[in-house]
Amino acid sequence: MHRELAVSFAVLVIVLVGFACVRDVPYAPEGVLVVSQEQQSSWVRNFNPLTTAAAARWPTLAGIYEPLLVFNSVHAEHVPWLAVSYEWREDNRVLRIITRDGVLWSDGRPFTARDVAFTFGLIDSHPALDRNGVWGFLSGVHAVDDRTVDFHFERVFIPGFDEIVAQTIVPEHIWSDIEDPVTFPNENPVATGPFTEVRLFRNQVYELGRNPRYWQEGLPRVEALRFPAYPSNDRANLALVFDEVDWAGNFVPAIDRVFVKRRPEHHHYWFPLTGSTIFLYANTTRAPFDDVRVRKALSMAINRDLLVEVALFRYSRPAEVTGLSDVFASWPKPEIAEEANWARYDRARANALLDEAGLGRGADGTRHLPDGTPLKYEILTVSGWSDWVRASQVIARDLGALGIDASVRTYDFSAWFQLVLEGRFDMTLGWSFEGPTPYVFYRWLMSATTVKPEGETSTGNWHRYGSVAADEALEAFESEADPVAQRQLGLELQRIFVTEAPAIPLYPNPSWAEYNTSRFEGFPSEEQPYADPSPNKFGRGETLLVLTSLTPRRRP
Amino acid sequence: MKESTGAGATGIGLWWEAIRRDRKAAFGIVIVAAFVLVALIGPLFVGEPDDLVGMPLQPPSLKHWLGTTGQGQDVLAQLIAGTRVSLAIGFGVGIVVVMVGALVGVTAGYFGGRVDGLLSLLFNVFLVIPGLPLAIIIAAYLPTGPLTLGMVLVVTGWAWNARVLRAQTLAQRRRDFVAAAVVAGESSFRIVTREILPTMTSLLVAQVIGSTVYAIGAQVGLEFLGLGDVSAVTWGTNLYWAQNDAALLTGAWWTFAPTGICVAVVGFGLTMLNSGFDEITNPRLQLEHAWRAYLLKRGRLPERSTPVVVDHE
Amino acid sequence: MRYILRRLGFYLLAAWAALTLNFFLPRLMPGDPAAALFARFRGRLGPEAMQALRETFGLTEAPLISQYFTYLGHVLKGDFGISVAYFPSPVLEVIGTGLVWTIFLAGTAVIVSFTIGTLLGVVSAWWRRGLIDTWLPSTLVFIGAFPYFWLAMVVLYVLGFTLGWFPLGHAYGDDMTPGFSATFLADVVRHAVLPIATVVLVTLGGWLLSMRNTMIAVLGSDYVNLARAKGLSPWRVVMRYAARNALLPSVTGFGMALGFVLGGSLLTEIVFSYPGQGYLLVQAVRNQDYPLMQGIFLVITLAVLGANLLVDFVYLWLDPRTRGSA
Amino acid sequence: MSKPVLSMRNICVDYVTDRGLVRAIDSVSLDVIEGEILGIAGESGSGKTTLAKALLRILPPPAVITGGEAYFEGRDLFSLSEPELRALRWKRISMVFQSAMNALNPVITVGEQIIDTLLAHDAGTPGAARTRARDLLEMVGIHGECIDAYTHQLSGGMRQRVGIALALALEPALVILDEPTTALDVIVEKEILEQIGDLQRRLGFAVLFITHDLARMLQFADRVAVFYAARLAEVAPAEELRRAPRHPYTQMLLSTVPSIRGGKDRQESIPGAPPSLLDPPAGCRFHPRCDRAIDLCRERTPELRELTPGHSAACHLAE
Repeated sequence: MHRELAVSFAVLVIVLVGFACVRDVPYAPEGVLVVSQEQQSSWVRNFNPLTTAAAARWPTLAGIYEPLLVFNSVHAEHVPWLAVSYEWREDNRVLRIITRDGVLWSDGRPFTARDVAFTFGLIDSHPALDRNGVWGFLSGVHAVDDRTVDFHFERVFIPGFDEIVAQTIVPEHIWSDIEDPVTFPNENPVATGPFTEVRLFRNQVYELGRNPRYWQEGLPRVEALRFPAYPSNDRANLALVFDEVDWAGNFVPAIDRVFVKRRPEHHHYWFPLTGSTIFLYANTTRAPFDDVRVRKALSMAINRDLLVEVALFRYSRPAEVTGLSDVFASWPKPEIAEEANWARYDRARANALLDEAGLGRGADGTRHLPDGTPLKYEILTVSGWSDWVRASQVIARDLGALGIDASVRTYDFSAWFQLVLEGRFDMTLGWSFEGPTPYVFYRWLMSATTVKPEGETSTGNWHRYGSVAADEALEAFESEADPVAQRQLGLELQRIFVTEAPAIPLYPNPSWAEYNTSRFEGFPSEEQPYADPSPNKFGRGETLLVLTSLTPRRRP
Repeated sequence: MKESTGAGATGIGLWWEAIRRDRKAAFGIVIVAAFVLVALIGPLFVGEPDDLVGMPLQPPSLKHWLGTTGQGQDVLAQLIAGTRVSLAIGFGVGIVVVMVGALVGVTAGYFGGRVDGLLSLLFNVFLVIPGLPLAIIIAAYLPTGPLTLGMVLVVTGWAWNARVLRAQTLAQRRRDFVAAAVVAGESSFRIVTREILPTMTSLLVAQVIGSTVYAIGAQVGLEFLGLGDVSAVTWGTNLYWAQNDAALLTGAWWTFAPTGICVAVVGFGLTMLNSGFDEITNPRLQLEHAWRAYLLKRGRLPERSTPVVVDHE
Repeated sequence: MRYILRRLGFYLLAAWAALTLNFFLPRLMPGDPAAALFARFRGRLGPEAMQALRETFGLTEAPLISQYFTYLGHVLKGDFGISVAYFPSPVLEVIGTGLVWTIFLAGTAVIVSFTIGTLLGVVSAWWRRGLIDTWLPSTLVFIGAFPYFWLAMVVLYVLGFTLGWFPLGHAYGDDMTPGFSATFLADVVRHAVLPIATVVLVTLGGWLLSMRNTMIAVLGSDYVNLARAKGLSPWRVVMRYAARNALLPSVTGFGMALGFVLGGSLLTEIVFSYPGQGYLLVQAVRNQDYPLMQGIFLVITLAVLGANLLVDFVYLWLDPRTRGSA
Repeated sequence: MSKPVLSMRNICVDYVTDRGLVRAIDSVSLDVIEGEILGIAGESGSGKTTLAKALLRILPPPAVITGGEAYFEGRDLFSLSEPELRALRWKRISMVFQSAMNALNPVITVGEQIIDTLLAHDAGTPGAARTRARDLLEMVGIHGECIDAYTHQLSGGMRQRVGIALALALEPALVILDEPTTALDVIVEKEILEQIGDLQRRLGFAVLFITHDLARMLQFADRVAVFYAARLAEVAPAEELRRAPRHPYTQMLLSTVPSIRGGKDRQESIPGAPPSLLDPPAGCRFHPRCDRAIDLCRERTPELRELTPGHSAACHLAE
């Protein structure tokens, strides 16, 4: 018995050691780019590029399918893609788009302007598919001929252009037969993008092979894309650190130590500040946040340098008082006097402003409203979003020093989002809205037309702030097609924002991008900033720029 | 296995006996007492656990003995504050679970017949439905918080106690003093509470201890999954945050190692207490101990065939 | 046969209880799961689209009882509804992606743990107060007191992350083609070693103790005495007489432990990003994907019930006394 | 004749408790003669079964043999090593346990249990062992088909017969019968005892027959030893014991037996209870229940004395 036991233990040990000694072969075959962008525990085969429900999978939006134009957020310009040119007609009430010639669907049928018209018709009849809300301002989309499509507007609405050209186009000859495009899983996509062949689909990994008929000669040079399923950020980061992933868009804490230091010659990251700006929203329908002095005081009380260090490992910088992130780096900035800059940390002035607003301190040092109600608030944030939670804690501490009793309250995402949509909060952290121009950004921050009463769901403007001045500028923007004039209006919007302080900008969100150059080269970097480096930037097709630029390294 | 020896009055006395005489039990009680002490007075000696005290993920230092979390909080303060909440939930749930189990089990065992059939079916069904997945979905529907968590743990944890207590009640029911009480016309309630339950005191205590181990473990598991109130400071949420803040990736072992070890040590202490008690109340084991000691004292190794020891006085 | 029929009846009843629980839980709980469900759509859907979706998810205004029967009917037909997070995939399809791996992981872990733990229990009881009996039970109880996922994290960190001996996740290498080739199977084993080892480590102590305790009782029984009196070799006495009988209570416990171990292996899967039900369930909870959540719960419950039935067959084979009862 | 197959000399067996040792067998000396049936009688708890199991050295903890020798075929059973014991057990000495229900393994067939035994002592091939097992079963009057039955499928009598078949499997020189018929009804009991008698005459083994039923014993045994509180009270040929018991305890015991002394002065039972072995009375252990006790009985322990050839008693008053 002794002996038998000893033998079985020995076998166990040998097996364990044996496994331990198996050397790992390179993670993926040559030319296969391993990407980690979406975090799932297992993949479900769904390549529907139109569905909004589950925030459609990245490659379906910019990889398998393609939009009309790609927006390059680093250069702040549109790049011709399925469309080659456009013009505004009939007093900016019609947008004419000329589509690219010689593009084939992956099944060999030619792509034409009729596919574009069909796609817009499809989302018209299925509102659930209208991800960008284009049918809020369109009245009709007609193909004039095989290369020309006209978009008729209900009213002049220049910013609508950005939404129209971002639409992914599906082939009419396939989708016209689909009974319910909302629930259609589209398991074998027919598309125009660089990667259209589902070479492999398993629950833990799937692969997209090259489109043999891709319209860009000789592209893509990447053989295939591989998507391993990683259930969490942590796991995805482990894979990244272990060279199992070539390209990722995750938050990695202490990245220099954790990632770069392991293999400095190949492990790189570039976090351009082109994400949306993160705000502290105070509900402006509730006292005392209806007072601009209070909002500015709150903002001045926040030590953004510390916040960025604690919450974001210094990956970002304190937000500018205009709230704009680096996407708008090329837009002119207004002159702002030092004392008008309420995004600067200045506790003394913040205290003075609150005193001025009539919020005196009680015996315990806590400030109160004129009617005696103490200023005691919860800052809402999403549980698990640790950067936000840390930021909220820094803010709560800073507000405490100001005499405001603020505490951090975390919610599940959907519970939090529900409260935010309905405006049922005092203070919350939140993102802002992005777009090629500041129009969308400012519209959702301060347009009176977007203000909904508390309790009613509102897509943006959760803090419910309406500025008459802003509405005028925004309206002018809607009918201004000239880029130079647009920039002037942008300046005007920035001035209004700085004066009225509708919300408190904290920091521009970095665009997360990590890449490993041991197997591929040609990633965008600070030295070669040809596009945003993040695989998360697919909403307006930007990842297509990267996918068509990468080149596999030959193994020595 | 757990036969209650001795009458009711000695139930608690037996525990004292176990702690005094059994090394395991003594070891267990020391551990448990230490943790209870920390839970009671520990928070007085550390700062507010939620406070931002420094940069995130700082390794242990003189200023922060166990370093800082990914949120820049003091790990030690969080560990101690977590001890209080986790132990409170653990013992609370342990007691309630046994109470529910006793209610169902004793009712089933005492009344027998159809009542027994129905109740037995109920707890057998609960025993066979996998607990953690059930706990997860119940917790998902309810607003997070300690009360929810406690409720979920009770719902998924009472059945085993009910089963054991039913068997025990059945055994007691057949004993003479119960029959005598029935004949004397005492009410069922009185018989159960005065005659039957007291004979099971030590078993009930053992069950509370066992259920507490279960409750602490399950609570930590659920909270780790983010099903607790993640803004509360408990052992489970500490681990949740450690995972959330990439403890593994950044090598910040200090954010998760101490909590895990505490969970294990407390569980171990409670289990030792129980198994020590088991040993001193199991007459067979007790005699075997004495037998071994006798042989060893005479320089004989215990052997399988009846040993022959001829004393030469 | 009567015995099996009785057990079968019990499992059907348990399955029905689980189904009913599954139906009423969301409807008894405070809050409106439908509201949470639509928060995911970020307020972008029109009222008609919402209504259409409501119907797709089976949220109608019909009386509860008729909803209940509709629900039972759907489940019997294998229709578990549509996943919210994986919209528009049916729940069953989503579950199907990982079920095999969960069963493989939990099943292997429980069998390995049971076998090793029981054997150690036998050894421990036979050499009472020997080296193994003195140290192993306490050590394993201590290890068993660690939370599954915690141990998994430590094991992953040390053996996977720091030493690089084992892969960091998944059920097999992403380059592998599933099939019955030796390399594939070896790869599966390589990936399963750590997750299984953690579950085994945590559960080993329980099996050891229960086997040890029954063994000690059985070793004092008359038939073991008789077996020794018969002059049988110790190995035969232990295995054929003592262990064979002491095994019976452990086997009964096996069925119940299955559900427990499955729970634990769900947690372990999450740490090892093993493509099973564990993370799927947690993700469903986080996404408030109620149809998926309920589907997973049901499937897991049915799997456990099925496994219990198998265990009953084994018991039938192990204990002849259950066979004869007419 | 009169060559002893087993010779016990001053055997002492103790149970270890936390309050010290409890003597369960106190200096017992007794011979079992080749081919005889020696009965051991006594109330339950008097140490009969302990003695039987001690001889085979299968008394479980906390028992310890604390003295004496047991010579069997020239060797002291108490100084044999484990392998020697294993080789001797069952091949030379076997035993029928009190309750076959508890003594037979419930999860393997009775046949396998017999075959096990045969093979453990290298008695041929499995096939041959199976045939032999069948024969053994048929020898004790059980249908050969029952070889594949499990214990729970047999009646009480049949189980006990299986136990006997098992005991005789290796044709031992000594068979210990530990109350083999306690749980059975009178008719079955009689049948089985007769059968054992037959077999014993045919095969010639010696029997150590343990029972608390003196009446049965007197019919069945050649000689009888009476146990009282861990000690021998009286040893005598069965006939002589019945006719002329010398120890007051034996006398009282006989008075409870209905068929022997007629109905009139028959007692239901002996007044009083046997002493606790934890704290036995000084002197003669029977004195608290003895109506003839004198001071000497309270002070000195009586030795077992041979009063007439082959008849010994441990009583100060016995002549």
